[in-house]
Amino acid sequence: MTAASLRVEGVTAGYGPVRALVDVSVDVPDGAVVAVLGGNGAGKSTLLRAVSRTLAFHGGALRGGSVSFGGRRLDGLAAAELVAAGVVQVPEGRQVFARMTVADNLRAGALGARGGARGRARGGERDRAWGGARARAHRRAAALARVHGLFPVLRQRAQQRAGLLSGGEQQMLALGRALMAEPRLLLLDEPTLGLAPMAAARIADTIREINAQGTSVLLVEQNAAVALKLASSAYVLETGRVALAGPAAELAVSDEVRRRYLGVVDETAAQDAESVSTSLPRLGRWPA
Amino acid sequence: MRGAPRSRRPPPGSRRPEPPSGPDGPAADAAGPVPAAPGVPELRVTGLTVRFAGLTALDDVSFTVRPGSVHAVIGPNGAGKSTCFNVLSGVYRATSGSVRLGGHELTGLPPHRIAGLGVARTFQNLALPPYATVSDTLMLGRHRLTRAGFLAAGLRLPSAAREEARHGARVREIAAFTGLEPYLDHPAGALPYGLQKLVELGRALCTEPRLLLLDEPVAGMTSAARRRTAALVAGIRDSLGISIVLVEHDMGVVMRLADEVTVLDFGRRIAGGAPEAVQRDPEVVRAYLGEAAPEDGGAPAAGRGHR
Amino acid sequence: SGKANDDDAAEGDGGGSELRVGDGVTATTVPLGVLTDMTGVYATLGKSVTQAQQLYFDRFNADGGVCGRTVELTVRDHGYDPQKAVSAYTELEPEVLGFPQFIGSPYVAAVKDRIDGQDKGLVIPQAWSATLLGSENIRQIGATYDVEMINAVDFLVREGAVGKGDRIGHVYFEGDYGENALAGSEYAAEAAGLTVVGKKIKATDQDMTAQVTSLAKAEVSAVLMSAGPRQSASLAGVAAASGLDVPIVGSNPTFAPQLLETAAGPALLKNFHVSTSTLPIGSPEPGPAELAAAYGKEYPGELLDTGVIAGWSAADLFGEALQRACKAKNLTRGGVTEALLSIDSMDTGFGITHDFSDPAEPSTRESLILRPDAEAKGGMVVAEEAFTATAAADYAVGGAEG
Amino acid sequence: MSEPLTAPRRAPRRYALPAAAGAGLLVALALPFYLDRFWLQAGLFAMAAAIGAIGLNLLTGATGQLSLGHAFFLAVGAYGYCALAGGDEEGLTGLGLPTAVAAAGAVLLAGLAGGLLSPIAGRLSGAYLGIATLALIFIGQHLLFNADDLTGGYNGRAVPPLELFGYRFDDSEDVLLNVPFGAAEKLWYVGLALLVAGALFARGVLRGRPGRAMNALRDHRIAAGVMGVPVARLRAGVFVLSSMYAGLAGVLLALVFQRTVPEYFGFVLSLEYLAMIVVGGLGSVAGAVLGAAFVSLLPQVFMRYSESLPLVSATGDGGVAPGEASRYLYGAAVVAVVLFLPGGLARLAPRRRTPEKKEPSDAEDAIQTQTSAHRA
Amino acid sequence: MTTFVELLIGGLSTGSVYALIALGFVVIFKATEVVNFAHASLLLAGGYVAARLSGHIGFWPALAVGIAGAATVGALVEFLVIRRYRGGEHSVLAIATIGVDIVLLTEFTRLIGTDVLTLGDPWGDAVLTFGSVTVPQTRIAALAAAALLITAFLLAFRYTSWGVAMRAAAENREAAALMGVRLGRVSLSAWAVAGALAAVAALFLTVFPTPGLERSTSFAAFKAFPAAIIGGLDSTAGALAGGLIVGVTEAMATGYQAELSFLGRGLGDVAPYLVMLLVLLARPAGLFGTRELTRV
Ligand SMILES: Nc1ncnc2c1ncn2[C@@H]1O[C@H](COP(=O)(O)OP(=O)(O)OP(=O)(O)O)[C@@H](O)[C@H]1O
Ligand SMILES: Nc1ncnc2c1ncn2[C@@H]1O[C@H](COP(=O)(O)OP(=O)(O)OP(=O)(O)O)[C@@H](O)[C@H]1O
Ligand SMILES: [Mg+2]
Ligand SMILES: [Mg+2]
Repeated sequence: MTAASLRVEGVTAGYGPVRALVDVSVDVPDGAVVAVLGGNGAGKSTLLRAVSRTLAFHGGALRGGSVSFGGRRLDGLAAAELVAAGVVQVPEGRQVFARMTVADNLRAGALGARGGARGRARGGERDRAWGGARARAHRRAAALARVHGLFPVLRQRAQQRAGLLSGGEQQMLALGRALMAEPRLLLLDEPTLGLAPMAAARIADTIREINAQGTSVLLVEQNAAVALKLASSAYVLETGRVALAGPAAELAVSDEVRRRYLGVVDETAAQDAESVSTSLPRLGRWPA
Repeated sequence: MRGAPRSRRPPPGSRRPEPPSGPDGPAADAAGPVPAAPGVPELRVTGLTVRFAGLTALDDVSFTVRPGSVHAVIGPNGAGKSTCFNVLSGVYRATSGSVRLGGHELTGLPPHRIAGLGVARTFQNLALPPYATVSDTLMLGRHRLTRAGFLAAGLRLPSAAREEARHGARVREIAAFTGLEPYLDHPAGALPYGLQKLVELGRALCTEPRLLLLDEPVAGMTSAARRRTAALVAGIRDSLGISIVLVEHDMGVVMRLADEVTVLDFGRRIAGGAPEAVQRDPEVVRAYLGEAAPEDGGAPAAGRGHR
Repeated sequence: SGKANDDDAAEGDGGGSELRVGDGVTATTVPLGVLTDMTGVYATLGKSVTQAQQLYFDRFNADGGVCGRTVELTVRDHGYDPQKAVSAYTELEPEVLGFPQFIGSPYVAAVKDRIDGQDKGLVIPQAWSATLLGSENIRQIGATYDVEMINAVDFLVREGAVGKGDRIGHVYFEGDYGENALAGSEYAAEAAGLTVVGKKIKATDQDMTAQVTSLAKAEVSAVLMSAGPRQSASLAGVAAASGLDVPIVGSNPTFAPQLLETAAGPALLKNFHVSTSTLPIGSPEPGPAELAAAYGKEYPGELLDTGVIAGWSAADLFGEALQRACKAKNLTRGGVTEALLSIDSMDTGFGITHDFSDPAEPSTRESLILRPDAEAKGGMVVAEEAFTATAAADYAVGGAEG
Repeated sequence: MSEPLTAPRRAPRRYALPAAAGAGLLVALALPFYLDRFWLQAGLFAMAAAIGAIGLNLLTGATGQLSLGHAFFLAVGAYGYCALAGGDEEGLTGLGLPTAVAAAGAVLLAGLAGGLLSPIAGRLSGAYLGIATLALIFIGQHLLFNADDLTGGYNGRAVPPLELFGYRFDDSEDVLLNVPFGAAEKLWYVGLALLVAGALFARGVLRGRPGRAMNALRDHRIAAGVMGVPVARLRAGVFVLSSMYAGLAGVLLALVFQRTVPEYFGFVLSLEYLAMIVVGGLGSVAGAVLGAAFVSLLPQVFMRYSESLPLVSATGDGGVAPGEASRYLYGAAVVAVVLFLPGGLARLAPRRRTPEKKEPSDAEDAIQTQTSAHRA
Repeated sequence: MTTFVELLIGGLSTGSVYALIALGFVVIFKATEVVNFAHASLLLAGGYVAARLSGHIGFWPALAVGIAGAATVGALVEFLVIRRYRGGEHSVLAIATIGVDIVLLTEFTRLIGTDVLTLGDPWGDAVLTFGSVTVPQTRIAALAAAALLITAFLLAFRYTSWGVAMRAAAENREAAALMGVRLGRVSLSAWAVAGALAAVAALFLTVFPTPGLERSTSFAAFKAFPAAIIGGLDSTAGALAGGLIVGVTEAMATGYQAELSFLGRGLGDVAPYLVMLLVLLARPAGLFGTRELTRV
């Protein structure tokens, strides 16, 4: 097994009485980009939460199956320990620290960086810690420069409170923040949500670039066109189960995926659709 | 087929996307394109400027929304679209400029007064209650149309009960229209993202608006759901005849729905007019759409849903 | 139904020779209620008073009790909470003959109407405000706070600490304790041609620096205290440190022996006095000495403070009333109240003779002046034997203002 | 969509509850014939607390406005009643109004006091509002101690007994079915009636249009405003309503105490009311009632049975005093409910038949507002 | 020197103690968004341990142990209560701290019993005199300690990883966890620090001019509420400002009691709260607090 591949095996998870994932297995080989598609409520975010150990924050729990990264079981660790192991998630809905400045958000991103502030700087390792501190500062500066390069707006707005950024700007910040941790595996939950076309394209480029620098990516995306272009393989979730899986290129040409996720309406289907639904939905006016 | 149906008010549904699974009775085809409903006023934004400490989010923006039309506002992230909505709905105060809805000046009014004039909106970042059911959430939309106060509700006066029943029926009607009926008893906060967006839309509809402001209504939806929602929006316009202002990054949806487009960049209006014209406008392409580099799907959102 | 009247036949109908009993008194016991505070703000007081009373009634019972019955105390700790205090009263009232202890004068006031109206049980509150005077059933033992302060002013004048035209500070607690004391000091000051500079504080105020500063500014020649021990310590300490070297006379509750070990100890020893109506527990007189010995034996290691004497005296008074009621063959509430009214000269052995024949009058107008002494048990010794200031003798207790 | 979400979630106990409520009410009506004054008084304290807690739950639970100043409004109710109903005895000022009018007046007065605070209540939220309302406690105490001719100062003021249609709710004994009826017995029915009425009213408010707006305000202020809810006005309105409940509770408390003392209306009382709604369950009427019963009866039970409790010594000679034991338990109970019973006691009540069911205040047990779904 | 100046100096000196208490509130609020009603009992914990030991091991060691003890109590509260809370509402958690406070306060008042515990501190009853104003040396020490600690925390919050982690955790637990912040440790450390600060405050509440530690020492926490709010609940500098303002207000209200008699006697306790209300009317988040930010 390669050093840094993610294996999700037979995972079942849910929220209270709600079962959101049933026996889901997903593989992210080292250095790959893997996409997960699926309708709203299919369980995509739940899958990422199951990997990043944050289900508990939503009142959910992992009920079965295993998750391992680089051969190490993850399902016993705390969310924070995962970051140290190199797995970093960009959560759904951005979740930037609204009252902190953009700069502090990025600093927060670097808190759990591998070999980061916590963990090493303890006890008799003072010397190494000092040496490490300098190296760490360097790496952090480099990471910051990279993030600023990717999203110049984050440099311009460094002192603005993150909560006041526009939706798209927050999305950039969320991604930038995650990159500060220098992840080996990046879990992305709809990174292009709410982004303007150009910005979405830039995110796509960024993902590709990050991936080229050796970070594996597990990508949850509504934007299936982008996702399937970026990914080497893909999974389709439906009501918590894996409905389809395979190389991205193959999925991209499958009718099912084309119709449901790429929004490609092939001619006959379109005809069907139009003949069936000759009308728009209607709602009567409210009197008075 | 890029650029979809452009003719104003095409025969109903002809090139429209598939409708939601809601009821579509035969009554539907009888009604042709509905003109603006009576009493739907024009929205006129003039010289709108909003400044935050050291940042001009909107800079002298003007546009007009014709009664009964869909007016799209597009622009890159941070261009000021949501800020514009926030001013229209009274959440922010404009630094200067005016917003007139028919005879009413909106700037300076508190949000609930603006809502009282028939302006409803959805939120880009969901603003739904975490525990209340969908049905209660929608009922909240009826607030401005109902009267029962502490006394009437506390004493359960018959008037309050009657009001509740009457408006409850309308809420179910709207829920059926938006496809939310099966979820009426679910807590809104635990629904999947896509459905939450629909609840937002339904709640706004429940206020029986004359002007509906939609902030990225299809963001986070699968493409099938996007089509359904777009059809829903078209359905709202056609059956209610109200004006709709739409902020959306999905150019497919914008092109399909909008009668007119205003483009913002860094708070300034850089273009405006008919959708096709705007889409070809080099300034817009530069600032927003990007040189569509087909190789990597440069503007992936654009063209989604129909190519 | 459960509590339907089935004619309580306990009460004898009182032929001259037969003993009348009632209100929980059985063939073997006389139940009394103790409403105390052992967990609230007056916990210090409550604990000493309760223990002293238990000690008293243990002896009382050992000496044969009353009318062949032993006294049984039921203790309720209300933690100085009004709701609990009133509830505790409601709970115990039907079952006991009376209350030798009831801490918290507002709560006594709260049930006053019930006591005077239907209940008619004897209650001895551990508070000496003149506002509680006037009821046959609620009786304090000792001088009221106003009288204490009048005597204190008299002491200061006689000592030459203050003279006509001088100013005298008075630091007092908000509430009837402080306000009653202030009424006394103002009365006495007027009589002696002094001006009172009042400083009202709260029980939560711990630091008297501001008060000292402004008293110094007002150039007072002496200070009266009607607060708690902490406030006296702080005041004495700050005054000494900042050069306000004037005598301080406090009301009875202003001193605790623990204070002598604090930073303010030396200042207290130098300038502090207490005006009170009992001998200190450290006094060599037989009363205090015996009590101190007995208490120390029963509760080794416990502090000997004024609460011990207050509790003992109240119990003693109650015991005396019980004995007299027994003698009058009337061990009912009414009998006890009556018995108390017949006590017009009772020497509890603590330096002062009390007269309970007039409910509208304090049982004494005498005060002793005590001063701290690190060597003495309980930290205080007598500085001046019991006296009544002329002003105190003329004073209409409780005043026109009620 | 995962399937379980569509499963029906209506609990099948719609009919059981009204029946239970009816039975509870009957028991409550019979209690004065069986319980002694101590327990009736304890029950009355609990009823008054329940009324006040319902009011606080409207404000804090349902609208999300934290208030530490509830005790102040209780004081306004209690003293308002005394001042309106009382005469000029003891050197005090009083209007001598008929007591029923005075009681209503006191409730209105409390509402007015709440209204005066609306410039602050309408603007603040969260911890800031909480501590701002704490100021009320101190201001209240200051007024109570200083406005002696209205409040009677430190030793408080006697409470004129209630008189309705010529019937006096005082200690003069009436004998009913061979049971002597004193103040506690008579007031019991007044308390019960007020509690039931107050609870039903609050339930109506919570389930109706105002309740939805209040919850919306709690959940998302801006969205509520945009949906047409007049935020500041509603906040102020709820504050007034909640103060009126507190005022009513104050009136009842005063009647039970027979004398109002300023010290009662302090910080600790405010905290107790907060504890009630949290222990009972935020946002629901049933929660407020259960919490009030728990918080106000627990210490009474403890004090009463202190002797028979292990490890507790009555006189504080070394061991744990009953007062202390009850405080430990009370504190621990608050913590335990917050930690292990999110949603409070109201969550347990419908399912399990606890002995507490017999408590009269549980007549309102049936009340399960929609808002009790609030997950705390 | 005028009365005004005297009162001012006196007020500043008491205010510095309030500032220390308020700082403890602020630290917990910043780290967990919880209003800590148990702070009063942390005060007692620190004071109790230090005072009980000082007779045996001397002042400074006792103080150190007291600080450690209060920190431990704070940490235990976090570990046993705060950490176990599964809901998301800070005000509910604040009520849990009320429960904690009741238990701890009962325990410590029981332990302290009727004693007045003294610390045997090096300052004793020494005072400094400025003109006609005397200020106890202990108060100068308190002011110095408050200024020092508050500066230290200001810097720590702003510039250290610990500070960033703490703010992040307070704001969004999930996101903070995803950034590798160990929520448990961060919140534990905040409570421990708050406990330690409470012990320092208890020190100054126990030494001259107050006679010693007693059960009512914890009431001083009531002065810290308005102090923390006036400054802004999430501002360390605000704690200092708020504490001093409360101290001065109280001193002025007491000092000018005669002139203000129309407002009733005993104004000193209410005045800080009145000032707080005025500040809140003008600035709903206190003088230095961050305003609530919601954008849609
Ligand atoms: N906190 C929660 N409590 C209860 N149920 C939840 C919660 N979060 C998600 N669910 C349910 O779990 C299922 C899977 O949700 P999930 O968020 O994983 O879907 P998704 O594929 O990410 O959808 P979307 O594309 O809308 O983000 C859905 O049925 C949803 O309703
Ligand atoms: N309350 C505020 N305070 C300060 N700056 C603000 C505030 N609200 C918005 N801004 C800023 O104004 C600019 C416009 O924001 P707005 O939300 O209107 O953008 P948008 O066009 O909706 O972007 P997006 O498509 O990403 O949602 C952004 O740069 C944002 O940071
Ligand atoms: Mg999702
Ligand atoms: Mg936006």
